[in-house]
Amino acid sequence: MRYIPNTSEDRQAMLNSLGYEKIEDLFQDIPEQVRKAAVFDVGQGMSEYELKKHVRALAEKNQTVDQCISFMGAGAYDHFIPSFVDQLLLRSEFYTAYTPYQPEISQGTLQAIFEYQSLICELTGMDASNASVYDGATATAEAANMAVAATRRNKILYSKGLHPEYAQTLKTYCWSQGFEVEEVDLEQGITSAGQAEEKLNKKDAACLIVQYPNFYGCVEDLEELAKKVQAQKALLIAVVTEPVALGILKSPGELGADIVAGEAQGFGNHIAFGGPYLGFLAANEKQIRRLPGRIVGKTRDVDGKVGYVLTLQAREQHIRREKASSNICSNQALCALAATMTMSALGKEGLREMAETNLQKAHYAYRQLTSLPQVKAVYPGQAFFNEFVIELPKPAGEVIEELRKEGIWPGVNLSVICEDLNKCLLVCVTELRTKDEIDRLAERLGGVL
Amino acid sequence: MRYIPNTSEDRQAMLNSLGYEKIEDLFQDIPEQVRKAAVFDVGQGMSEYELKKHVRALAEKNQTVDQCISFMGAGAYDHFIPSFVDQLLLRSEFYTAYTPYQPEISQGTLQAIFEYQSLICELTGMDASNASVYDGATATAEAANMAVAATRRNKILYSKGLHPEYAQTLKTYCWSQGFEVEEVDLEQGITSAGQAEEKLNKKDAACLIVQYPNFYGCVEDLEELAKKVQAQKALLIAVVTEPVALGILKSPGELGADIVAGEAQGFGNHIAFGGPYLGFLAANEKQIRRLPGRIVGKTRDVDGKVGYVLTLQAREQHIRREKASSNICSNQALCALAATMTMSALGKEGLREMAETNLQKAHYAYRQLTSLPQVKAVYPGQAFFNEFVIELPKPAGEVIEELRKEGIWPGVNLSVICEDLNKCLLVCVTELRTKDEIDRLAERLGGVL
Amino acid sequence: MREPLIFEISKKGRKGCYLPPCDVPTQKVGEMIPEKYLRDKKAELPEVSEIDVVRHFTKLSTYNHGVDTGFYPLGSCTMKYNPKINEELSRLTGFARLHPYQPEETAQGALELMYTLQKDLCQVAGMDKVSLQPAAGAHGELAGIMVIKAYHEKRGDLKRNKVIVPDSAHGTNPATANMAGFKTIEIASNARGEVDLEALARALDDTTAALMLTNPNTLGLFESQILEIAEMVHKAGGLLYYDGANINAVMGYARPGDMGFDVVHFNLHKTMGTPHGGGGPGSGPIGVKKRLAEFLPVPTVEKADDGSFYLNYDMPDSIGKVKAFYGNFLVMVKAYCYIKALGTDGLKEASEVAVLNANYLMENLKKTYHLPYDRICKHEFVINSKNLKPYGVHTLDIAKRLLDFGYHPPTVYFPLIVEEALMIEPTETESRETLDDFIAIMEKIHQEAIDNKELVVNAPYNTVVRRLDEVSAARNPIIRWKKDE
Amino acid sequence: MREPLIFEISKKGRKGCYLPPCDVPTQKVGEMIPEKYLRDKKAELPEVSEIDVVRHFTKLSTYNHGVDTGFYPLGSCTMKYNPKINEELSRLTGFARLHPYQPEETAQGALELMYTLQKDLCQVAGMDKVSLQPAAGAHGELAGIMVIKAYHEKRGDLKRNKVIVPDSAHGTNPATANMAGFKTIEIASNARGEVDLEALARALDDTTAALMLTNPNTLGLFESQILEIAEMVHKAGGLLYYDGANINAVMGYARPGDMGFDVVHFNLHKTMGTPHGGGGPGSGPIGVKKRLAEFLPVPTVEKADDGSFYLNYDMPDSIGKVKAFYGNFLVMVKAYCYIKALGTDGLKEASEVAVLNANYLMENLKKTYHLPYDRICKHEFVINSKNLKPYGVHTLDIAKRLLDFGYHPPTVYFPLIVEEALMIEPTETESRETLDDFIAIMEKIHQEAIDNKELVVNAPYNTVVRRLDEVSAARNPIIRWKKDE
Ligand SMILES: Cc1ncc(COP(=O)(O)O)c(C=O)c1O
Ligand SMILES: Cc1ncc(COP(=O)(O)O)c(C=O)c1O
Repeated sequence: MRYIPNTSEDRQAMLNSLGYEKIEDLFQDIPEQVRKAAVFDVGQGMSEYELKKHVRALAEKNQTVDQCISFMGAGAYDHFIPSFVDQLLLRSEFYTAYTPYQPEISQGTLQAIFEYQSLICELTGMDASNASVYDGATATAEAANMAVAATRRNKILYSKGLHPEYAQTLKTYCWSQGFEVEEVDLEQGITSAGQAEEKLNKKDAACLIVQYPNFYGCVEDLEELAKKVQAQKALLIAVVTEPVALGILKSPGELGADIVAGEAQGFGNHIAFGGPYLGFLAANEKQIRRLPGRIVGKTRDVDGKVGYVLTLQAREQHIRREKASSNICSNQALCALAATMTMSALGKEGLREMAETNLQKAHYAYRQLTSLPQVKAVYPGQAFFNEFVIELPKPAGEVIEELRKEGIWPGVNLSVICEDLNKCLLVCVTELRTKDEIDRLAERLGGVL
Repeated sequence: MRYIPNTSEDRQAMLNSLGYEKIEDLFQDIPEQVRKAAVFDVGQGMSEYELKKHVRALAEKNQTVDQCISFMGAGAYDHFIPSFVDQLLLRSEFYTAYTPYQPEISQGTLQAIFEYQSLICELTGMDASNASVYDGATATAEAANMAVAATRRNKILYSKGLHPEYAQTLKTYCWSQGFEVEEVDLEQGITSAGQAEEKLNKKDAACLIVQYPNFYGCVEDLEELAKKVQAQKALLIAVVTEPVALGILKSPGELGADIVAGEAQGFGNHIAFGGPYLGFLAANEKQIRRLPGRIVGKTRDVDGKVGYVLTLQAREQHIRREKASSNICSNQALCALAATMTMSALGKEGLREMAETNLQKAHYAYRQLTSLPQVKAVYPGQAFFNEFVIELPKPAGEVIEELRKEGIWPGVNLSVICEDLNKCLLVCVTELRTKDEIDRLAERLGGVL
Repeated sequence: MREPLIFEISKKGRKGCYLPPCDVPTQKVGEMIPEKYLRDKKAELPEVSEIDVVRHFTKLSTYNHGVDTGFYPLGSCTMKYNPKINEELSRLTGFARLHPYQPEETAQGALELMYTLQKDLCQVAGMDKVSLQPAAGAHGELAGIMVIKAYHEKRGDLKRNKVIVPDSAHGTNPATANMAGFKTIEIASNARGEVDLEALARALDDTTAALMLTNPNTLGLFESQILEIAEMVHKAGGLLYYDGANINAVMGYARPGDMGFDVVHFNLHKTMGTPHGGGGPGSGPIGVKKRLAEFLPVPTVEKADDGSFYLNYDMPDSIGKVKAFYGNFLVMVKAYCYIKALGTDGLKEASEVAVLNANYLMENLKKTYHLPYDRICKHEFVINSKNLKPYGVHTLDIAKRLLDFGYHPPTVYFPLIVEEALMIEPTETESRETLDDFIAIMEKIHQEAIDNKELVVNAPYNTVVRRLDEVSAARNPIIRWKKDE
Repeated sequence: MREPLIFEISKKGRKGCYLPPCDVPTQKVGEMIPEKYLRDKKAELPEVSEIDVVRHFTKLSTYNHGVDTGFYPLGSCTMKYNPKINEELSRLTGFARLHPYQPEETAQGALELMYTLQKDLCQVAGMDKVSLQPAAGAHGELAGIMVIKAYHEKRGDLKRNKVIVPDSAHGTNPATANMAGFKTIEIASNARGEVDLEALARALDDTTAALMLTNPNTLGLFESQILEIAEMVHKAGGLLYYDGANINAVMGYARPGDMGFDVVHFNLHKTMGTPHGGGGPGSGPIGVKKRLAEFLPVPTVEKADDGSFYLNYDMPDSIGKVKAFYGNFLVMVKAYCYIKALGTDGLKEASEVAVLNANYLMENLKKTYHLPYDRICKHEFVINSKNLKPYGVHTLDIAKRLLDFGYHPPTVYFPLIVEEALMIEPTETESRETLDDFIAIMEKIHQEAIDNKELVVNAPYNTVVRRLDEVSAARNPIIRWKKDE
């Protein structure tokens, strides 16, 4: 009877009213062979309290970032989330609703998405945003699709500074569509403008994908790359995994990006072992009708009142079927709502303040760490926001292991992601870290080297 | 600026519009001497994240009942609370509202209180209930006040089986009003009917207060006591600290109680280090207008629609001032709402099931524990619900200390409450305890004795 | 389609939650409890499924107006924003899942929090010792007046059986005095809305136990002669009780202790931003001067020499217990969070803006409404609808009309000394824009009252129900559902 | 008084949250980041206070209809009750506060949960191996079809470039096929609403990569010839893809694996009771038969010999990654809780009652509405408004009129093969009373359509906004707020 109101008497009465005797009568249309086979076992049901004990025990087997001092980023950023966000997300009118197909009773979701789109446009400096896609990686892949459609070329160039998991996802998507993919190397931590130019000059590339700031923390010179891309009539796709950086960095739009794809988890969504996050996708005017997924527009009702609706649906799978710009249906609406609430709470000044605090703390940490004799800055002189790479005299894995015992997670081990960087650590410092914690990291890191 | 929207510019503009220069101008009416002295220090404000870290650290210094196997009751009962209860309590329309003075925009609270009153009446077998008072102890004291008003006698008799903290509260209240208070002894764990009769026969007692089941877990023979009380025109006040018992025991109303006071924490409210809980107070027809606090009644609006309002307000302090039946103003509305939700979710069958599970588990534990050779049942043969007293061969405090190391809290040490019971333990077994946990208690208790 | 009573959607056999199983060997119930004690009819609780309960209470919630719904200028109630972080933190299992009788060693975090809160409240009020026991403001009053009673008794000063309250006092003040066994002496206010010193002088004598006062008083006016008043009362051998409902007006500008008060209660659910919950739970700690500390209710939280915290019951002159356990602990957690979030400066700033907002509203509203006491107010002020009497429109009508515009009305018909009173307290958590909108609507209603009385006296129109018949509700009380109704 | 945009209540200088302080020695920003990279204009985020944000989104929420608001019979979407305990447990810090790159040793609870969920989903679907990566149903489809592509490629069977979908298929099916680089072949359904075997036979050849099917199909009808279909496809060298959107119909009665499907996706946000969130996040795990396991996206969660759990990236033939990290983890937690709460019997019972409720509704509604396929349905069914055409009333009008009665309308105009379709899925979490009320209102609207067309075609009346002009919204898209608008 779990979560089922109808009692056995109700059910029997309903069956009888339909002329059936037993519930199995309703399954006669299933071939007997199939029915017979359909035995499965996921265990016995648990009462709510038993479930709670069981699941809590699982949760307690994990160590959280609150139980240590974490300097982990690499596409999953632990930023401050105002407490009210989760309480508002628990308003069931939001989270128990479906995609807002019936606008008259979905104005809450629709208006919030409209606000979300506006905020993303403000942040990225673009004209249009959709209502979210699954995550930054799939946003990147979708952006590549858009570029192919826009240019009718099917080679994708991407910088090696793109998050490795995004690059892998991109490759998977491109493989299945038969697009070619080529990597552009880094030079001193940023995309090699020379190599990019060379590859672009072949005029067969739909786009160049560059992460900003890139995976290794370095701020790319988007403007320069944009010029090279535009010269060859390709599109520049900027990928942002750490949107807080846009509180202080010039927007990709201003620098000439045609599409901005990225991950907005950093606003209002917990790191949550990798998901759910939310991919954002923004584009300039020309690409609007190539955007995948939901888009909300403003309109009026029969009485002239302002209202919001899903719009430009002729791009979507439920209308266009195999000709749709993407197959995406459900997106990450509630995560986008969390991001909307958080960006609203931060506001113009708060976002700037948050970005600056990240910048200051990360640079302080950089100074402290790189002043250790055994620690080497890997990309000295490159501008970075809240993440940077250091090289250690021994394998990063060992150092992580040792510091973990002292309650410090010093950063992401790059060797796991790129085999050749096995002594490198990607250190992220957000506004949540304190001076004391940074000092402690520096001191203990010095201690174990 | 914490939680204050108006910026300093806003404030200055507002001040100027009123003809002031600075904020201090608005405090000129306070004598300078007072203003000068008004310096205080509660420390510097904390950002939200700092606050969270700080307060979490405090919380983590405590050991919770989830981190051990708890057999503690004694007026604070750890029962199952459906998860949805707290999520519904977080609906801000409920918790950020004031007392429902404006019924047209408070029908949510008002209807819920009406439902609460109805549920309490059903449980207790009484005609009327108020909207809650502070807790079971003050409910008891308020009930005594009612009895004094009803009988114009001012001696209060109470059974020694009344929760000691309730008895102490009662005494404080009675002292301040100049009422006399007398205790009636127990005989084999229940109120001495003989002594009660003797004291009642003096015809000067307003009431006899009896807890049901009493503090030591024993089920009192309310019916017999009611007869003796009524014979002397006094009132019988039944006090219930464990309302789940009423799922299986006859209601006090049916047994002749005139007033039922008690604690409804056990429905939907966490044990929470003792509060907030909610006192309930129910009475028969004759005493309705003597009830303290809020009462909600059903009525209709000008269009004939059903609605609910605060009613019989002529009993209350804001109308009657010094002639009010009590000074109570705010009560424990949100706790009552939690209780209402929980009682509704349990329902007729669920409450009975919950009560039976308590009964079975407690009796199983009783059998297991009293079959240990070193453990003695203190009130053998007395009926009990989910609590009972055992005597150990050594001070209960020592045993508790030893079992605590093994993650077991075997019960409440009665010596803390009544000095003469220093080897006695009050053991409570609710539906949350499992057979394994009970067996473990028996085994380990055997081990340390 | 008004939501029916939960009982009205009951259907036999439904269940709204899933209890832990009974996994022990069972006995017959009759073997455990004698038949005569057993219910032969189950209590008529509703039988509903989980989704029914959730939908029912979700729906009911939408019939309510809370602070998060909109402006709530309910005078005397300090309906400020309830910070969400406090809701989160008070729900930590490390607080919510503690048993009141668990060993003190296992509850050090809880005790430390209470200890610090006691200290902080002493600071804010300028008192020497605080007890966190009382569950609400009125409960604090009762405990506080009992402390005063115990003080006089201990001194053998047994004829002090009177408590003086101004006629502007909140109803709980005289009710409390009565409940603590005192006679209430009411004194009239003077033309400035303050305590009339002559009336006070006449009332004071050797039977005076205490004067109860709130400052700023219920008119929102600061009792400017408070030092004289204190001196007079003390000289007469009485004590001063401070009803702290209005402390939100004066943090950092005036402390009851410095004004000469001996006992004070707080409403943490007003001043310290804890939610009102639709009528509680609140928390009403009391603070006292040193000479009264010994009479506080037990237990208080103390710090031992080894730095650990404990519950102190060893107070032989204590009035005893005023409730079970230690007060509304989870509410204290919220208040603690609030104080720590704001800090010294933040609390002072809260009072400043509360007072600024009130004066801003007052100055603007007095352009249309009558303001009986025209002087600087503190966190609230009282206007009335006197001007509209000729048009047949009353304060109640204005209140009801406000509902149509999405506002919770001010407190009405209180304090009693102002006829047709509207008592308005905006709090510091409202913006100027909100105040401006409210002023505009108040002006609009004023005009409506003049132009179109019927519109106003028949309001509200946009609410779930319209004006309710309170008279027949009280005459013919239906205060519970019954099965066969 | 509609709530304005959050931008429209912005006021310079306001801030809605309180950030941790910058407590490190600072440098000039220009020394850290070259000026040319620095914004010279701040992003135009709104400037609002905390109470503004809270009130704004609280208000917006009230403009929505969710499952907790009322009946939501949106066909194909399985809008069942979302258990609150799952919301609670998925928010435990032990899940929400884990970094995806933290050492596996420190995330054993999370990995164990994922591992068990993989196993349980295998059980329910009769598949051999599950990947939890995909973020939603359509994403699962894409990953699943990619697996099929990889399978054919690995075998060197390179000419298989077509995917067959029935004309009743959900739009994501053909869109997915296209996105995975396949050509879509649509085949018509037969008179019983099922796959037409002859059409299928004609479509099948050595270029067939796969057939995509949902069973029960989008008409809510079980494809009774599924075994024959599977045999035909397999014989032609193709694979069978199962769109698992409708598994809620058949748990314990039919498993895709037993029907011959090779790949299946789940919509945990349908079948396993996780909330839809107003359009996500969902979770769309895919399950495959053993011979396809090697192609699943990386990583999967595996159990080592020592009992520990780890992420397995060592799958050389994997299609690779389909998103960053490991899927929508917190959604998985909810689905896990759901499965553990219900257990084997509970899941089967859920399907039973879902089917019973659907048949009950269908049989009763067919008395007034036209039912194009009149046979036992599974968890949903499709009726249409054909009978009302003569009166000038269409399916859209019925949907809009339902809003006035507090219902979310059924899915409309889908599947495409039924003209004026109304696709109705009640789910098992609704009571008979709710169904009866809905039937009554559907009958009432039918009568209204006949008696009073205008009433119906101009509905709704009781909503925050009425019918919206979607045409000009699309023609003249305004899809963002701009500062100077
Ligand atoms: C001036 C004053 N005193 C006392 C009280 C009583 O407070 P409580 O409702 O917390 O008992 C109130 C509450 O409205 C009040 O305004
Ligand atoms: C039959 C069917 N397939 C696939 C999908 C796509 O699922 P999702 O929205 O999770 O991507 C849906 C969702 O409506 C559906 O109904």
